[in-house]
Amino acid sequence: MTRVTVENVWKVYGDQTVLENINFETEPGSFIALVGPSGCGKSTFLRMMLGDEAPTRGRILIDGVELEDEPSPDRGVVFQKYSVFPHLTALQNVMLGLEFAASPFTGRLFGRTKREARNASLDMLKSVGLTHAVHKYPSELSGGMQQRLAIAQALIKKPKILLLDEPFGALDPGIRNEVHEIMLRLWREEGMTIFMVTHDLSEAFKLGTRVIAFDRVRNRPEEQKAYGATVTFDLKVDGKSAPPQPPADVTLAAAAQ
Amino acid sequence: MTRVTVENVWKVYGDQTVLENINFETEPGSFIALVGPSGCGKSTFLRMMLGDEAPTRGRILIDGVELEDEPSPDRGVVFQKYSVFPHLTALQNVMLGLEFAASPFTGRLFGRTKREARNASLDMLKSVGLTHAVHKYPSELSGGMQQRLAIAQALIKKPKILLLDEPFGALDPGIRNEVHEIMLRLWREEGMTIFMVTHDLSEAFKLGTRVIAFDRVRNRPEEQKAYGATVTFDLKVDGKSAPPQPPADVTLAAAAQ
Amino acid sequence: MRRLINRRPDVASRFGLMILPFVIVVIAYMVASEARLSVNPNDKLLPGWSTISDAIERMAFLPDQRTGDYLLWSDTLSSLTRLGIGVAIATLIGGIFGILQGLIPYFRATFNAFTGVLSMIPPLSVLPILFIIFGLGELAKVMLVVIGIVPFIIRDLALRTAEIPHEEIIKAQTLGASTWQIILRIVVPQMLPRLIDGVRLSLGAAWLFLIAAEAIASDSGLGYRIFLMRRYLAMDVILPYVAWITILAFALDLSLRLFQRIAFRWMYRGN
Amino acid sequence: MRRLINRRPDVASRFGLMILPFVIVVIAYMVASEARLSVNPNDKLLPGWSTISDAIERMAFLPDQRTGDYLLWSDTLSSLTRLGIGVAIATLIGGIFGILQGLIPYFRATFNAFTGVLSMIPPLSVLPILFIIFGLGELAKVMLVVIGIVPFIIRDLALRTAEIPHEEIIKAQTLGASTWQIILRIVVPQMLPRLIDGVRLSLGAAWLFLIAAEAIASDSGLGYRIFLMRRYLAMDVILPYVAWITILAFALDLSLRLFQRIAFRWMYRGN
Amino acid sequence: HAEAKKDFKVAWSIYVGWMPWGYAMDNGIVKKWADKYDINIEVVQFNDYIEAINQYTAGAYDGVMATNMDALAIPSAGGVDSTILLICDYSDGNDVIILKGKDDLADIKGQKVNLVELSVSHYVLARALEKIGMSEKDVTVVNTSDADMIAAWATPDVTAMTTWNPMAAEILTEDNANNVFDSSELPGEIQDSLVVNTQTLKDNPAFAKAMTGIWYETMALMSADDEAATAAKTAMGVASGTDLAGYEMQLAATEMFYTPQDYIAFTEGNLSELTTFVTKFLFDHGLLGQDAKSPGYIGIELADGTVVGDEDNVLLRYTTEYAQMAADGAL
Ligand SMILES: Nc1ncnc2c1ncn2[C@@H]1O[C@H](COP(=O)(O)OP(=O)(O)OP(=O)(O)O)[C@@H](O)[C@H]1O
Ligand SMILES: Nc1ncnc2c1ncn2[C@@H]1O[C@H](COP(=O)(O)OP(=O)(O)OP(=O)(O)O)[C@@H](O)[C@H]1O
Ligand SMILES: [Mg+2]
Ligand SMILES: [Mg+2]
Repeated sequence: MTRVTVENVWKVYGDQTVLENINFETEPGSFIALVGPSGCGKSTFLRMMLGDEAPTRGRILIDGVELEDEPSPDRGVVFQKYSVFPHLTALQNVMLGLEFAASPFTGRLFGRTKREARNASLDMLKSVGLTHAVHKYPSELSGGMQQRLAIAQALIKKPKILLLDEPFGALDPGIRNEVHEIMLRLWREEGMTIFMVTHDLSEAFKLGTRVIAFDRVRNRPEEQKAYGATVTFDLKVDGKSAPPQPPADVTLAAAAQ
Repeated sequence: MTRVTVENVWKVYGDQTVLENINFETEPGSFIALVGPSGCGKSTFLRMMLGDEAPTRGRILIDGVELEDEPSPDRGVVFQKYSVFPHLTALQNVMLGLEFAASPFTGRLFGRTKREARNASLDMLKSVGLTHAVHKYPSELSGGMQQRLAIAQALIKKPKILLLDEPFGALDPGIRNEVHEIMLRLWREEGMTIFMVTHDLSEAFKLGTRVIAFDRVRNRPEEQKAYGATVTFDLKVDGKSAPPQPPADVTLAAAAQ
Repeated sequence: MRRLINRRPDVASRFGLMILPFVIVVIAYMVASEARLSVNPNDKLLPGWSTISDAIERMAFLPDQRTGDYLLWSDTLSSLTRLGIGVAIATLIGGIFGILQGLIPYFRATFNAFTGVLSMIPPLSVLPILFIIFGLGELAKVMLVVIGIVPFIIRDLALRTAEIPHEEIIKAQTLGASTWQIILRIVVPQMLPRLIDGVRLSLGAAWLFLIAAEAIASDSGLGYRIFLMRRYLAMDVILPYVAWITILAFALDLSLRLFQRIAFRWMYRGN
Repeated sequence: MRRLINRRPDVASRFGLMILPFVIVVIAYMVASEARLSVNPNDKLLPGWSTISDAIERMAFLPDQRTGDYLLWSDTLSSLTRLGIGVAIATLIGGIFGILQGLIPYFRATFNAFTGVLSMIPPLSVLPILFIIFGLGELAKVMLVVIGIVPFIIRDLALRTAEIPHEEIIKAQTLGASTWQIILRIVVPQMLPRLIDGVRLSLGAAWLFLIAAEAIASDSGLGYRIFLMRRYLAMDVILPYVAWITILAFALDLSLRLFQRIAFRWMYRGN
Repeated sequence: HAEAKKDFKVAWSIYVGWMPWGYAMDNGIVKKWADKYDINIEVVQFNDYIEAINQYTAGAYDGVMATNMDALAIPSAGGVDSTILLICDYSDGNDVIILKGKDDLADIKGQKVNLVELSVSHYVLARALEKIGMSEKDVTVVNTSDADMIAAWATPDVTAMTTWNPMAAEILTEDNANNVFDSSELPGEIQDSLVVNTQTLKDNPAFAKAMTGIWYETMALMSADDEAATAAKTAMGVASGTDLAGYEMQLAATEMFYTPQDYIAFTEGNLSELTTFVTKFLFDHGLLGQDAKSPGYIGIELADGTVVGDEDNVLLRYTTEYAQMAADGAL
């Protein structure tokens, strides 16, 4: 079980401050929903969690140890797009992570190890409901199936932390509901910490155990450059099966810019 | 005020029947919301309304006269993407329709006629709230602003019918609400007939005076090719300011495939 | 009246329109040839059909008196061998450098400007240096083809590689991939079809350089024959050779496209 | 240790890496030149710096004994004039045909296959015919450049034109545009920057054909001089000429790019 | 179709014996003579010798500088009746067979010989081999562009070469290059001539007169022993890419016909024997056309009216009519 500590993190691009003074700590096994207006730095924050970007100031700790400064298998990710590899079938996409680990030189497995990786991957595909599509290429899958595949692909590495950047933003409402259920089940089974960026407040409250909103506090034109977004509210959600009603005191402003 | 009559319309691509036996007639000044699962032929139907495609069988009449077989200024359109011209500023985008009409050879206006077109366009931009962005290029506008621009651009031609293909699908919820209000106001002011395709049932019921759903009735694999989608429900919505609650007897299946 | 932009020819008129410009060219040739031949029956510039078909028979179906070869076929074999080897080498070098240049920042910093400059040098103008380095035999001809097209292939592929969504590279790293594994399992398989596109685009230049090389020092090959025949204005041989090169170029292009479709199904599945 | 793929050189090492391959080439040249000159002090193939700089002075800064011209500049003027006119004509033809071919179904049906075949014909092999049709003056050289690059420009632009979202064309029609107005107000303005891209891509080929044309029939121009000097293996003149051509090619490319940025701001605004 | 015309174009390419044409064009001699006969003459320089002959053959030019051999093989074999109006010079050592490291022609056996195939070099090689009892079968010919001969020589693959000046002179400065045979052993066989279209000539004697006048005035200028001659030769040297010394060296291997009398005397010698060597070579290499059944397939009319070869198919003629006028001061 993993505890993430974000200490006084700032991110500045050139002379544009994007995030300022982000501080929070998560309980092990949290499902954090990150919301906020477009361009406020949610994806930037996830990129820092991934190690793809370094914070300009401050630091991020996992179980008290500073983050590796590049992506690694303990932090899985699912993006809205380009999350799966178009040249591999569903099965190959999921097996890939196992092959990387076991075969440094060729990146491929053979014989018994391959059979094992294959079986593990098929199980994983089954648990996201893709058993019938294991030999299809991503271009042959619908959007919802592609995102389920991306989740399976990330989970097979058993990451301590799973980072989701608007993973369901492009899906139809009905399909979205299905994937939500799968997501919640996997989260409970695997016991990992999840950070999910979303634009949809009801999704945030439906899935998250905690909803954190980023927003700029100072918005006057002359302040635009010097000040970035920070945490404007941070709310624990109890009882995960409660209806997707945002609490009365939360303004919708965070989701609509 | 315009009355649209759809008579026994079929659309077949090769050996794939997409739409079969579509029949309905609209009251003048209707706001028709078209819903249905992905791929059922909503966009195809709009393309037939535009004259970009011809029905395989049946016909579409406007005020009793058969449709022109190519797009013309009496039917405006707003697509989800590519609805505005990237190489023209907002003002130029709106003026374009006036210039086409008045200047067959150069497609440009000069002197007094230009000033008039400019003023009319500025008024139109004001009514969609883009006064401050008239000299910006579309790539400098946010998604919501681009769609408002596309609406302004279509409305300046005062079309009898306005066709919208998921016009707000890519917008954030907050922005979407704003644009809904503008849309409703313009519809009331101009008194035109609107056909809007949407995936969002609440949007359909919020905006539409009538919601029409397309869906396939026969879905067994061997029937896939021979049978297309048809009208599966058709519902008048009274009292446009009612809360966006779908009536109880409407299944959600039409929106979620 | 529908707008011109909305009117589509049906299958029959599409075919008619397609062959129209070819027919016009053929007729124009026939008229011009006729006119010249009526002035000078021995005119070599625009020979008549019978002269051309004699030449085709002589080159393709009768053994050469001196060597006993069927010249068209032996020339084709020489040229295609050179072209094939040259393009293969260029593809290999272009593939490796292109991918590294598109993917690895240090590699890009080192070679980007250099390949940019290289691609601007007209290879024909540095021939003497190429001769010194590669001699004057087959190697030189192959190398001229390689040097002629490799900068383009590198730059094209580097661009394509840089276009791979950053998300994919990040995702691969979160799955534990090393740089080498990313290259091997993610980048190379996705870039192979693009590489074929790049090769297809540079085939025209490859032919050009091959012909230039064969014109400079050779004793066989399609370019050799054309330039030798040019000495005697033997257009009855040159024209069929040009047509033949055009057909070969088409066939090569087509077979690369077919290969791409068959070998990289993932690009064409689904939508 | 971070993965190689994640390591980025800083500004200073980026500069160092960038010039590294150039430095290596220069050193290799110096070593080879030294070696050859120590065997034969009169070696012409890889002349030393002093010989080269003498030649540069002679060609660029001293008037020619015979004509009184400063040869490098008069050659440059001749070549650039030909290249400029040729590329301008090719751009015009390519622009018109490319747009019509990409947009109008009837036009496409007529010319698509034809330009496809044309683009496969190696222009060098039909030189004699070109010279007869266009005479041997400046026109022939200009036309070789035109014929060499125009099929590429047409095909490239036709593809780009066909890529204009169908939605835009429909939208224009609902605004009442005729085919002509669509071309004038929608397609041409959006295709001009693409046309410049196409021209930039074909500049290399344009130089190649210019040099080839000047090699055969000319009495001035950069290509003429290089081929004249090749007869004497005067590498001390050829090498600076090649370098000069490379610089000119770079400058042309750069100025086209700048022009594109300035003239088509809409492409670069926003994201 | 007899028609007099005013505008004439003559093509020339860079070669030692033809440089005077460029000089004459640059220095007003052409214009002077053209004006005298009230016509316009343009003397156009080609970089590529073969292209010049092709253009003439195709009818774009009225005259061209070519060797007798190429005149026969290209325009005449192509049905263009051509007349050698005057011979500028013959090669007297300009065409050389060079061996690398060997100094006996017989050593060429079995080697690859780089040369411009079917050109005068090829002819020289064939004649040289014939003289020592070998034939082309004893060597392998590799077609090599004349512009690249020097660079080619520098590569290890190349061990034998036949080429002409200035490339030959340049190559012979190398230590390992040996002249084993040159055209001074084939005197008069390789004639560098002004070839004009016979029909044009018939219709426009003024054109022939002007060309003849231009040539011999220029010859007189450059053969004199004064500063003007040195200046002219310097200019010609520079125009051909070398300098005065280089040009003088090339002239030394060239038998220039500085006066009309030189030319007339030459045609009265063994010209008919010399032409049979050439026709045999062309016939052997299939260059007289596919219909040729014998070396005499194309008739060649000599200056005295006798015909070598087929009298019914005369397509190449020598004339001394205009040279004679020049000799008589009648131009
Ligand atoms: N590499 C970069 N260089 C400079 N600025 C950047 C960079 N990446 C992001 N930004 C800027 O940082 C800000 C935050 O971007 P980010 O993508 O994190 O926003 P977001 O909250 O994910 O928005 P959205 O909801 O639209 O995805 C934006 O203003 C963006 O322009
Ligand atoms: N030009 C065409 N040729 C062949 N089939 C087509 C063509 N256009 C559309 N189709 C097919 O017709 C069906 C309906 O397509 P359409 O785009 O109208 O669906 P839609 O209801 O708009 O779906 P979505 O909600 O995803 O936009 C699809 O199965 C599609 O593959
Ligand atoms: Mg984001
Ligand atoms: Mg649709």
